[in-house]
Amino acid sequence: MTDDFEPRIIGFLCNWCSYTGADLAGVSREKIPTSFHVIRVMCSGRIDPLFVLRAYLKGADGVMAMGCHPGDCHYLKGNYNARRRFVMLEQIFKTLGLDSTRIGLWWVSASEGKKYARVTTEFSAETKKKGPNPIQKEIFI
Amino acid sequence: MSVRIGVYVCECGPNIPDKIDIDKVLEDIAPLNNVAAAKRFRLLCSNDGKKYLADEIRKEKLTHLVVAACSPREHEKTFMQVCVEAGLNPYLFQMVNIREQCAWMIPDKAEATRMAAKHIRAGISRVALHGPLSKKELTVNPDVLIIGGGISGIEAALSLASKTRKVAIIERSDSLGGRTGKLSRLLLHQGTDVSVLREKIEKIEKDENISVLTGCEVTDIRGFLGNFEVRIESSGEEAVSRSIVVGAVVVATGCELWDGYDPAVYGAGNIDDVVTAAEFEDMIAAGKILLKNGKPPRSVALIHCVGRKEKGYCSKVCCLYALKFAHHLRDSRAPAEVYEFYSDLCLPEKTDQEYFDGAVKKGVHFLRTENVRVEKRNGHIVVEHGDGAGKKKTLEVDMAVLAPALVPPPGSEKLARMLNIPLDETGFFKEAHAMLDPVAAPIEGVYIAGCASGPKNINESVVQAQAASGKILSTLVPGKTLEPEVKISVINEDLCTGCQTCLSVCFYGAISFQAHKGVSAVNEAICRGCGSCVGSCPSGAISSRHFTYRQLYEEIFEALR
Amino acid sequence: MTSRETRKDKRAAVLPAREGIQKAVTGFLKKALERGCFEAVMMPVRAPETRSYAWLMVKNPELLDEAAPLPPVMSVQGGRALSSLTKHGAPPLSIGVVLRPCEARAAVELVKLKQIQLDDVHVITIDCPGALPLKDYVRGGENALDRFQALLEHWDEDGAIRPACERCHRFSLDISDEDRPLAPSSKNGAFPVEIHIGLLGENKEEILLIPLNPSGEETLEKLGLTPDRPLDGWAARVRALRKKKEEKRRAGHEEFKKEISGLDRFLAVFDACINCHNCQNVCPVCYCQQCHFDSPRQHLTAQRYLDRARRRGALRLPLDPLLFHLGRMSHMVLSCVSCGACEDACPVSIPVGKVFSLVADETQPHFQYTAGKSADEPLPLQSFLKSEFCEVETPSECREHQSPEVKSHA
Amino acid sequence: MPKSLKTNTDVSQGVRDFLKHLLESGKVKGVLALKKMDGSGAASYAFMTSAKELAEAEPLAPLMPANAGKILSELTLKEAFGEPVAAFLRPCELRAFTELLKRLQGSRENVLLISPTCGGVFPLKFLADGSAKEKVPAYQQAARKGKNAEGLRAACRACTDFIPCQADITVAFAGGADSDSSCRLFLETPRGEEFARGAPGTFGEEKLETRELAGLREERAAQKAALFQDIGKAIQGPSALARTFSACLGCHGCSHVCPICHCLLCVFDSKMHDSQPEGFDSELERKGGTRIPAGTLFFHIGRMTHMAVSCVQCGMCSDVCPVDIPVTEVFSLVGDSLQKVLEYVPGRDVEEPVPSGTYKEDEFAQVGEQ
Repeated sequence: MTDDFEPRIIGFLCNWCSYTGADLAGVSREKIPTSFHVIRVMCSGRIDPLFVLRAYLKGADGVMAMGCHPGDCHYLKGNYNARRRFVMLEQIFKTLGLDSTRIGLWWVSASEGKKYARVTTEFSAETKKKGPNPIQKEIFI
Repeated sequence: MSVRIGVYVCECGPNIPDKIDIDKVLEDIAPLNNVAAAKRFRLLCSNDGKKYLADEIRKEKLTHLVVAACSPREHEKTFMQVCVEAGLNPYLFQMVNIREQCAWMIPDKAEATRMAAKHIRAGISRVALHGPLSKKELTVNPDVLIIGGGISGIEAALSLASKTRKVAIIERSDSLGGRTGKLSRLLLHQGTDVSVLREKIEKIEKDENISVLTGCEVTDIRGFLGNFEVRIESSGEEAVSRSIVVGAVVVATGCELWDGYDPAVYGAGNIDDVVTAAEFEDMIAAGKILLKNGKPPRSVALIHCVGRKEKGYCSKVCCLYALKFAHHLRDSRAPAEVYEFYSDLCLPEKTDQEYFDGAVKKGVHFLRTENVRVEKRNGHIVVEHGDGAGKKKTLEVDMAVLAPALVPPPGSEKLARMLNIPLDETGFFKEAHAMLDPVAAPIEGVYIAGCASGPKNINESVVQAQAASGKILSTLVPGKTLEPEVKISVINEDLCTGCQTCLSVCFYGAISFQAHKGVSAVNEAICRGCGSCVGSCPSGAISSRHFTYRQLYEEIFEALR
Repeated sequence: MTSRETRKDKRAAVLPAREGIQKAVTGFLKKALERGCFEAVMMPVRAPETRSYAWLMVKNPELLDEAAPLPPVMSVQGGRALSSLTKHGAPPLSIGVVLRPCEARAAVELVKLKQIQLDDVHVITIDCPGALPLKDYVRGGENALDRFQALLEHWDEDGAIRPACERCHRFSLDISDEDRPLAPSSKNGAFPVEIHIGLLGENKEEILLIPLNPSGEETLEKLGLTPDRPLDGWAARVRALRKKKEEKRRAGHEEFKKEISGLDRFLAVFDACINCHNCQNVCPVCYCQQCHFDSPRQHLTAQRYLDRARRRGALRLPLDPLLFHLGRMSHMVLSCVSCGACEDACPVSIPVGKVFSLVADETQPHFQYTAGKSADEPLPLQSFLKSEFCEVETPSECREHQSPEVKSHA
Repeated sequence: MPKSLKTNTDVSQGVRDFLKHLLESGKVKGVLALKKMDGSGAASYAFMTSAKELAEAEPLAPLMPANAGKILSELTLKEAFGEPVAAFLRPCELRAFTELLKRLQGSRENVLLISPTCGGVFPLKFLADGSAKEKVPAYQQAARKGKNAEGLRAACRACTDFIPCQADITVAFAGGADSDSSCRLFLETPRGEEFARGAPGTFGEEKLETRELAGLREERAAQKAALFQDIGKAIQGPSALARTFSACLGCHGCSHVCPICHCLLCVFDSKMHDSQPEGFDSELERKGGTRIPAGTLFFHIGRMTHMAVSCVQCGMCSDVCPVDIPVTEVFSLVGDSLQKVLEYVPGRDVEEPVPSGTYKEDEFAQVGEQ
């Protein structure tokens, strides 16, 4: 893969933990990969698999969803729903031979600015290794 | 009316321009569809900043507003207020975070500039789809439901009840008082005795603002701070059920004595004169401490920490009531020998040390031990115990009193499920924060007092009851109105198939099924707007205000442009 | 000058087509794309390593290598494709789109129904020899392709093509008596057909590009093509074939009428219907987001089902499909363009197309209406003449409003 | 051993007689089952209340003009039956009905559920070209012997769940060795026994399992493995997927006939997913071309996220596809894998919650912890 390839990654962040964690990362001047586009939702439970699917089919090189750690959901249990939906979506991807490692769910708490920076950077690096999302070449979808 | 979006980039002093080429951003977005104005300002959150923004909204006749600045968690509310003052519905506004999540995190200025522009574009195409939303007001119901008629419940009731605030106590048993009511007397050194409790109970019985429902249990409860609908059913034969509405709930369900220990180890039940603390209390209350054979015991073993290992926590109160027993035994006319088998002494209160020293003076034997066994050997009760140095020792006594761990009462899980509040690993109710918010449950409007959240002594329980009452008194002021969440879920009845998946994923019980229409409906007072139901509805019949599919799809699209 | 002023001396530019018309036409569009006549082209393209055709909007000319202005089948009706692209606003760039005449007619109807917005869409129509039945093509293997190739070359279908195409007399432009080629007209340019591609010229190795409006002429000019070939020959052939087809159509309708005359026979036609509503979902002029006949209004209570079953001893389920088909007919038949998409999509091969196109031919004339003829003609049910259809009233009522002939829009 | 009721006629007649008995004895007021259409071999579902009409019933006709689970759901959607009725459903239709019940799309109250050990059905195109009729005798023989008949639908050839669950009465058809000369009904539930009481025939205790059933189970399992392997290969990766669905017309017939898809308006047909005029230019820029109408894969994979975990593999979707896309094969494969991961068996038990509406706090602990 050419080095100038900068993976386009979308991050769906829950408002209470992960988005705050992202802010903290900024406040503590952590570095995150460029071309990481944050979309805020109130709860990871709001993240409809269709969002991830749509982003993937529209050519996102990676999609990260982030929410509060299990048990810490601001809305009690929304993240458990999110987790099931991701297990389901990832299994669909696997079965269809789509690269399920291009999508994923991470728990990032409001105090985990460092973790936020780490997981986004790692994910972006891995994605960079993989190269662009092959779906971008498919016209007939 | 045509859409006129105003985009305003805040410099936030040097914070943003140092890292982002604002002019480049502006020239990138100025030509976009519907963008009527794209400008920068030194510090929008400052007073002249807010004034500037308000003037701009009027001057440019803006229909929608985008502010690119710090995190919405910082100043979203500030700018929404500006909208209100400028006569623009505050929900026709979108905040874009280019400080924390662009300027401060992306080292390369060109990149940071590019990403800032992208996020703003997303904000612009999203805001164009915003519709006006209006806040609703909800008058709170000041009344309070107290679950559990023990000392905590009683204390809370007394602190809360007034002409303007009715209180209902639900007690499973047939009388108030709880564990405290079963005590022969309180700790002597604290100078009071149980008559105080009796007085409190009488007060309650006189107070017409407090209704006591004994022999009753809560069978369903749904709602939120200011508005809980509670279903109560009497557990007796002629089961009657009724519904009440309250504004807050105090969980004061207390605790029980653990009886799950191995009788083979502690002998209780199958060896005469091996009794539990509760049974010993009754003996004290009855005024005669006698063996089965009618004789007073010449020697008594007080066994601490029964179940501490198994349960994994110290029950806090045992040491002190064991001391109480010791004092009592030593003070009687024919004092018995008293042996306290403990593994660690817990003497937290300032007066406890003195209480302990007193017992020592009175000749109580304290044995630090481990692996205690109580057995019957040739007609005598033998307490076998390790001395810590690995040696086994035995001691013969006439009577042994067990101090079992305090455990959550049965039905706690059921109640926790109904209230949507968690239990911790010990099975007690989990506080919002064990140290910093100890009497609040994770759900607004639900409070926890006393042993419901773990073993406590009486004064701690009373303190907690008063604390919880304080919180309620300050939030549930009669006549006060609450603003329920605006960005809630809404259901399109034409698309709803009534499959009720949404009900199963709503942890607030905010969605109910309307059988006559065959569709689900959202209770606006209860919905918190998390959107779990939206993500779960296959029909797309539910949409969450301010986070609709179209709005989020626009963001996705812009992110990938 | 525009199509309405076209005179006998109207001429067409000639495009050599030695490697077959598909390549020729595609080449023409590639060139138009490169020369910037429009920014993108929309036409059917074969998906790599498959035999299936799908509509693509294309900016990169290379993607047109597998394009076919006349694919062997009509997969998605062009009108429907165009509507899915433009119903929420014209795309932000200029598009050239190649449509079969029936697709163009559907598009005209959809323009009237505000389901298509054509600012900056350059419509190009093409003489259409017809298409193969979808199922034959899907199941028929390679020889289906050969059959279609033959059809393209000789235009004599041997029962290989869809019934709708077999009896389609509107496979080209309408040709008026003085050999005017008439595209679907529209004064306000709501539906600008700028070029028609004539395949029925003297010479099989030539294609005629007939400019129908200034913008069409401009396009040809940009491509260095001069319209100098007279149309007489082509027009004559079109008229001849049209006569033949009209005959077939009449005969076909007559025969089919017999087949379905009498309620029982008519019912029997829909016997096999399984209520998948594919016909409605592929119909270009069925543009509703949700079909009225799929809506919950249809549900009865268990008791009602039982009662209705008791009346006749048995109740067919799902509920009698006739309600759906006749209901749908009442909604769209005046706009039916006889494209046959419905029949193609029917999994149990009900001759839906035949029925609807027959009814269309019998109803539209009552309103002097021809679906897809002109974007200016108001939809029959959106307008009325005060003095029309008196026969359905009592004479007295009729006399009351012998008002002047004003065509008013409801 | 389960109770059984045996009569000495061929199974089709036996079932018809039994249904007739239920109707005439007034035990049920109506019967939902396949019914001959005049003329062609075509059959359609009918709700019959008269013995005369019932005589035309063909409960075991090897056709599935619609998933009867969906039909029974429509009958009982607004209210439960006030009077008892009988419904003859194939095992996959029964599973579909159960899944619909979980989604509160109907009621089992007062419905006697009868279901056969299923020999599979023919593709709808045989219904269209009328060739179903002459295929029936061979079909019945094969089914009896526990073999896949010539020309069955792919979904049926590979169906290993051909023994009904949740039925009140099971009919020994497929693998019912002597089903040409005898009809055996197995009374699985008290309700089944109650309705069968007093019906002509000999009551006894038998077991359903036969050598033939075992054989069928084997053949089907092998077929399923093969089918999953082939389709798995055929769809691996973006290009292959795009190829598989390249011919899709977007008629969405697959979702209209899908018994799990119970939505009034499919969300993918709703305005929410109409393509917007923006949207195109940047994609065109990047890809050089885009498909119109857009979102073919989005529809199919998206639909998977909604229903695949409950897919009962009834095969209707492939059957109605005008362009012969192997929809059932793909969805079965995905459904099967989802059901394994979530330890879910669609149609097994009404009480078993649909995975999308529930969760366990201690499951999938590894997720999110990278």
